[in-house]
Amino acid sequence: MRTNYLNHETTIWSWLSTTDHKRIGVMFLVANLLALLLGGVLALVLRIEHLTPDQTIIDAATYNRVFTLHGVIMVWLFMIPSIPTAFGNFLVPIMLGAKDVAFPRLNLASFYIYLLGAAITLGGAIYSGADTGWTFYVPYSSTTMTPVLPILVGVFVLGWSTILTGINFIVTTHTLRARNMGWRDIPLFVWTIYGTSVIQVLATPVLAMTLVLVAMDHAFAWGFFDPARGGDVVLFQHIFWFYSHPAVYIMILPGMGVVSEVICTYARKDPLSYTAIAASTFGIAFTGFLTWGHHMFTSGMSEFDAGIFGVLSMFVAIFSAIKVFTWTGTLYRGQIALRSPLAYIFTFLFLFVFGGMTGVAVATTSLDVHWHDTYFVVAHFHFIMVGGTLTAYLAALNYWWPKITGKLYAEKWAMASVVLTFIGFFATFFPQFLLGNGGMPRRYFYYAEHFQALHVVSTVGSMILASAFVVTLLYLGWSLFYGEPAGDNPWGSRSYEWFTTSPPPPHNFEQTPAFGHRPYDYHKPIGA
Amino acid sequence: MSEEPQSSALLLLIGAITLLLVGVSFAVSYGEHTTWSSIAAIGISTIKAMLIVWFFMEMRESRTSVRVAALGGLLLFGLLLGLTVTDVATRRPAPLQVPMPLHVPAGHVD
Amino acid sequence: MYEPELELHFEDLEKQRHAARFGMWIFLASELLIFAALFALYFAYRVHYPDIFVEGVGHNAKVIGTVNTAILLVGSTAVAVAVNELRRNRTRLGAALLALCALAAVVFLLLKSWEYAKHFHDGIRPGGAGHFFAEHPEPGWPLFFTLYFAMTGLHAIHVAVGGVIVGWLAWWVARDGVGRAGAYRVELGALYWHFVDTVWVFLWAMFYLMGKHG
Amino acid sequence: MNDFLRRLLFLPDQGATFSARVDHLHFLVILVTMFGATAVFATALWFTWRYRRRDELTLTPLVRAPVALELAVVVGLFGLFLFFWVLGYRQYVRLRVAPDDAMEVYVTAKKWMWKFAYPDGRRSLGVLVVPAGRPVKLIMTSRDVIHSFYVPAFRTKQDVLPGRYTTIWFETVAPGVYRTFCAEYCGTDHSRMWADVVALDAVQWEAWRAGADPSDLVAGMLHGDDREHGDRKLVSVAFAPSGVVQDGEPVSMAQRGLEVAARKGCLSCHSVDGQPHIGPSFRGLYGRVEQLENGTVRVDEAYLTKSMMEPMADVVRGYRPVMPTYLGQLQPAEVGALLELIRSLREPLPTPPGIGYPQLPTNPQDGPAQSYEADRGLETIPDESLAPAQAPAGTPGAPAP
Repeated sequence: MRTNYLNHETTIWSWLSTTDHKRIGVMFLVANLLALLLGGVLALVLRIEHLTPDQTIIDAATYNRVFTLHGVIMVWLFMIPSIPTAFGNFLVPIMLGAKDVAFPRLNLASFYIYLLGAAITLGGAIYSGADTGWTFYVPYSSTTMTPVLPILVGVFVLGWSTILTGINFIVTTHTLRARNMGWRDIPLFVWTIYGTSVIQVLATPVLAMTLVLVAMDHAFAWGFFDPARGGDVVLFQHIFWFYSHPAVYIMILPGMGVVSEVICTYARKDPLSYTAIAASTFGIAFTGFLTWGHHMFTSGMSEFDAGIFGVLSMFVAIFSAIKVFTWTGTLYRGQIALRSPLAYIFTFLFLFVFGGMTGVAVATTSLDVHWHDTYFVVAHFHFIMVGGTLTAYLAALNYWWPKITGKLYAEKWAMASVVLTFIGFFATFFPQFLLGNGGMPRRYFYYAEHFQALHVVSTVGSMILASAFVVTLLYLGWSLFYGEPAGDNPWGSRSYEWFTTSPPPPHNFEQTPAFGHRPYDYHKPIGA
Repeated sequence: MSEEPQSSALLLLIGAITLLLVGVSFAVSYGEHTTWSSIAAIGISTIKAMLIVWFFMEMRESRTSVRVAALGGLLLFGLLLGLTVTDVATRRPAPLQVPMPLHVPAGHVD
Repeated sequence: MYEPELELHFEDLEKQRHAARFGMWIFLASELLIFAALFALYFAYRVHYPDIFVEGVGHNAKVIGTVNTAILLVGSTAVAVAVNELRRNRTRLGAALLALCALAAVVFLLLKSWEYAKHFHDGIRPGGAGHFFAEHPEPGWPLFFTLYFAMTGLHAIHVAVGGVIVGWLAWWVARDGVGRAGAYRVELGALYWHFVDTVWVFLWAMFYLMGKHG
Repeated sequence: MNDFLRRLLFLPDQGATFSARVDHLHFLVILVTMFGATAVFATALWFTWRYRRRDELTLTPLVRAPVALELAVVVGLFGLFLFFWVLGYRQYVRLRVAPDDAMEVYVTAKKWMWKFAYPDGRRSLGVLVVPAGRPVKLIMTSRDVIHSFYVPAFRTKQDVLPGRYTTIWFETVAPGVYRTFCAEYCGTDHSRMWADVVALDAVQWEAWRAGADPSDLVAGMLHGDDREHGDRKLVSVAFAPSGVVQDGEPVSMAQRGLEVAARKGCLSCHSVDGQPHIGPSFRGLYGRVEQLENGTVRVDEAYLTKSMMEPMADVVRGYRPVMPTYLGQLQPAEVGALLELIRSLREPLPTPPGIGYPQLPTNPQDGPAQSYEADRGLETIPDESLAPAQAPAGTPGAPAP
C-alpha cells in the first residue's frame, strides 16, 4: 500500500498538529457534517412543531430559541465554511500543483479558531440560547432577557476563522501555481474559491464590528442604536446586511465551482466558455456587495435608496444567468454519463434556477412588500441554500470521495439518495412559496388555521429529506470500509487533482508537476 | 516593494509636507463657515492619506495585485458609507427623531 | 547577520517576500472594513443631528488632537526611513528610528488617556451616562460621544498593537543585526503602522476639525 | 383569469385598490421566470438524453459559444430584469406615498398588541375601523422593538420603528374584515400579535362614529358566507378576527373589560403587562396590599370601584393624584367588565415585567432611576397622548401631557 497522507503517520497528535492541507480539509469535512446534522435536527423540530397551528411539542419561547439556533448553526457553522474549508483546503493546492497552502500554520490556526467559535456558540446554546433570530435585529437583540452574548462572541470568533482561510487561499492562488500554469490554466473550482475568499476577507470584518456593536448595546447599554437616545435602528440593518448579502454569495459560489467541475468531467467536454465562467465569478463577487438594500425595502428605508438597490440587485442576477447558460451549453454535443454527482448537479440546476428566478421576482420592489418576512422569502433562500449549496456539497462529496479516501461507493444507493433528496426538498419547500403568498409571516409559532394543510405537507417533505441524508451517510460509510479501491482517475477527468494517486501522497505529487495539458481540453487525446 | 532603497531625503520631505498639512488644516478649521471648513478638513486629510500610501507604504512600486487589494478595500468602504448616508439623507419626510415615549405637541398634525 | 530561511513550499525568496507583503495588504483591507461600519454610523448620525455633531466637536480638545496627529506622522516618517536605511544595512540607525516610532506610540496613548480623563471629568461617559447629558438632554448627544469613544478607543487599541510590533522589531533588528535581507519583515510592521496613521488622519478631521472650535 | 391565478397561487383576497395591480405584476413575473426555469431544465435533460455517453474514448468537439449569442443572452435577460424593475419600482413608490386626502389614524405597536388612536380622540385595541372606499393613512410608531404592520389582503406591509414615525396607506375596495399580522420578529408572542382592519360601508361608518360598538356592526358582516359583494367574497379568506369581535364564541367579560378600558382611556395610565406607568399596573394588582400615604389598603372590588368614582380618596404612595373621576361616565356593566379585567390579571406575567433598556442612573449618587424620562430630565408623557386633537366631551381625555 503506497504511503499516502492518511497512513504515513497515524497518531492522534499527528492529526491534531498537522499542517498538511489535506488533513485539515478532512477534519473540516467531519466538523461541517456534524454541524449539518445538528442544524438538520433543529430544522426537523421546527417542522414537527408546525404540524398544528398551536403548540405541538414545544412552547413559543423554545420555538424562538430553536429557529435562532437553526439559523446560526446552519449559516456560520455549515453553509459558509462547508465547501471552501473542506474541499477548498483539500483540493486547491493539488489543483495548482503546489505542495501546500501559502501559510500552513495559519491554516491549522483557522481550524482551531473555527472549533473555538463553534464551542462558544454551542455553549451559549446549551446554556439557554438566544431568541433573536440569526439576524440579531436591534432593539430586540439589545433588550432581550435571553443571553445573546455567547452566540455573538462565538460568531465573532468564527468570522476570524473565515478571514484567515480567505487570506490563505488568495495568496496561495497568486504565488503557488505550478511552473507553467498561467491564470487561464487553473481549474474553475479554484476560481470560485478565490472569488469566495475575496468576499470573505472584505465582508466578514463588517460582521465582526456589527456583532461588537450589538454586544456593547446589550451588555453595557452604550446605545449605538437606542431610539430613546436618538439612535436609528435601520442603520443596524444597513451594516448587518452589508455583510450578510455577500455572505449568501460566499455560500453559493463554491457550489458553482463544483458544478463546473462535475459537468465538464461527466460530459467529457470543454466548458462552453472558460472566461465567461471565471469572469462571472468575479461579477457575482463584486455586485454581491452592491445589493444589500433589497432586504430592507419595507424597513423604513427611503424610496430613493430602495430604487437604487432594486436596480443593483438585477446586476447580480445577470452573472448567475451567464453561469447557468454556460453550464447548459457545455452539455451540448458532449458524452454525458449520468452518474450520481451529475444527478445531484441536475437537482442543483433545477432548484437553483427556480430559486434564483424567485430572487429576481423578490427584487422587483413592489412584490417584495407583500413577500418580505413571509414564508415566500424562507422558501427562496432555502431553494438557493439547500437546493443549491447543499446539493453541490453532496455532489462534491460523491465526486471527490475516491480522491479523498481512495475507495469507490455503491452507485445505485447514491442515485437513490439523489432522488430522495429532490423529492424531499421539493415537498418541503415548494408549499412554503404558497404559504408566503397566502401571507403567513416568518418566525411564527402560532399561525392561522387555513395554513395547516401546507405545513403538514412541508413537514412530511422534511422527513423524506432527512432520510435522504441518512442514506448518503450509510453508503459512504459503507464504502469507507468495504468499497473497492478506486484508481487514480475513476471518472476519466482531465482536471489536475486526478493526476496524482488517490489518496494523494503527503506532498501531493511524487515529483513537482509540469502539466502538459489544460484542465478541460477533452477535444485532444491526453498528452497530445 | 522593490529592493533598492529609495532616497531617505525624499521620505523626510514627504514627512515634512504632511506635518505642514496638519498645520494648514488646523488653521482652516477656525474658519467661520463650518460646512466649508469640514469639506476642507476631509480634503486635506485625503491628500495626507494618499501621500502616506503612495510613498511610505511604497504603493508606487507595488505589483498590481497589491494595488487591486488596496483599491478593493477602499471601494467597499466608500460603498457602505455612500449608500447608508444616501438612505438617511433622502428619507421622506425629514427623519423625525422623537425621544421615546412620543411627545406630540398639542395641535400638531403630521 | 540575519538570513531568512526559505520556507519549503516557496520556489524562491522573491515569491516568499511577495506572498508576505500581499497577505499583509489583504489583512489591512479587512482592517479598513472593520472601521467602515463605524464611519458609516458616524456620517449617518451626522446627517441625523448636524448641529449636535458640529457643536459636539467643540467639546473635544483640538490642540491635543493636533499634537497627536503630528506625533503619529513623525512616527510614520521614522518607520519609513528606518526600512529604507535597513536596505542599506545601517542596522543601528534603523533600530533607533524604530524605537523612536515606538516612543511616539506611547506618547500618543498617554495624551489620549489624558483626554479621556478630561471627558470623564466633564461628566461625559460612553452610552450617555454622566451629568453632561442631563444638561444637554436632546437626543443625539449620547450618540456623538459614544461614537467618539468607540472609534478613538478602537483606534487606540490599534496604536497600542502597532507600538508593540514596532517596539519588538526595533529590539529584534538590534539583537540580530538585521540588514537588507530581513528588511521585508520590518516592512510588514511598517505597513501596519502606516495604516493606523492613515485611519487617525481621518478620525482627527472628523472629531476635532469638522465643527465649531472649542 | 385573475381569480384563477390568484387561487392557484394561494393568494388572499384582493382587499385594497392596488392589490389587483400588484397581483397582475406578480402573475407576469412568476410566469415568465418559471417558464425560464423549466426551459433551462428541459434543455439540459434533452442534451443529457441526446448526447448520452456511448463509449469511453471518443473525443468531444471544442464548441465555443459565438460571442453574439452570449451577448444576446446577457443583454436580453438584463433588459427583461430591468423591465421588471421599472414596473416594480413605480408600483412601489405608489404603494409607499399616501394621497393627501387620506384619513389619518395613529397606530402604536407595543409588545404584542396594536393600539389605534383616531384624530377625534377615539381609541381602540386590536381593531382598526375604517370607511370602505376611502384612502386611510396610518402614522405608526413602536413603544419598544421593531414591529411590522402587514395586511396580506392589501399586499402591503411597513415596519413600525421605535423613536420614529413610519407611514402606510391603503384604500379598501369593499366592506369586510381583513386579518393583520406583525411581520417583524418581536419576541415570545410575535405570532399572536394580530389585529383586524374592519372596513365599514358609509351607513355603518356613520353609526360607528356616533358611538355604536363595532362588534355589533361587524357581527352581521361575519355570519352567512353568502354575503357576496359582486364577485368578491366579503370576508377575506374566512379569517376569524381577533381583538374585539370573536366569531361565534361569547366575548369574555375580561375581554370586554379590556375593550372598555381601551375606549375609556384607562390604558393610557394603567398598563396591562406590568410596565411601570403613571398609574399602578393592572397586572398583579387584584388582592395586593397597597401602601397609601398613611396606612394600607387591600385591593378588592370595593377599593377599585371607589377609586374609579373618587380617585383622590386613597392614592397609592408614589403615584401622583392625576386620575380624573369616572362618576357618571361608566355604565354598571362597564364597571363590572373592568373589575373582571383586573381580576383576570391577578397573577403577574411569567416573563419579568417592564422589559426595557437597562437603566443607567444619571448621577450614581442619585440612586435608582424611576423611568426613561425622569432619568434624562424629560417630563413624563402618558402613553395614550398620541391623538393630537382635544378628546370630545364623552370620553375623559388623558391628563394633560
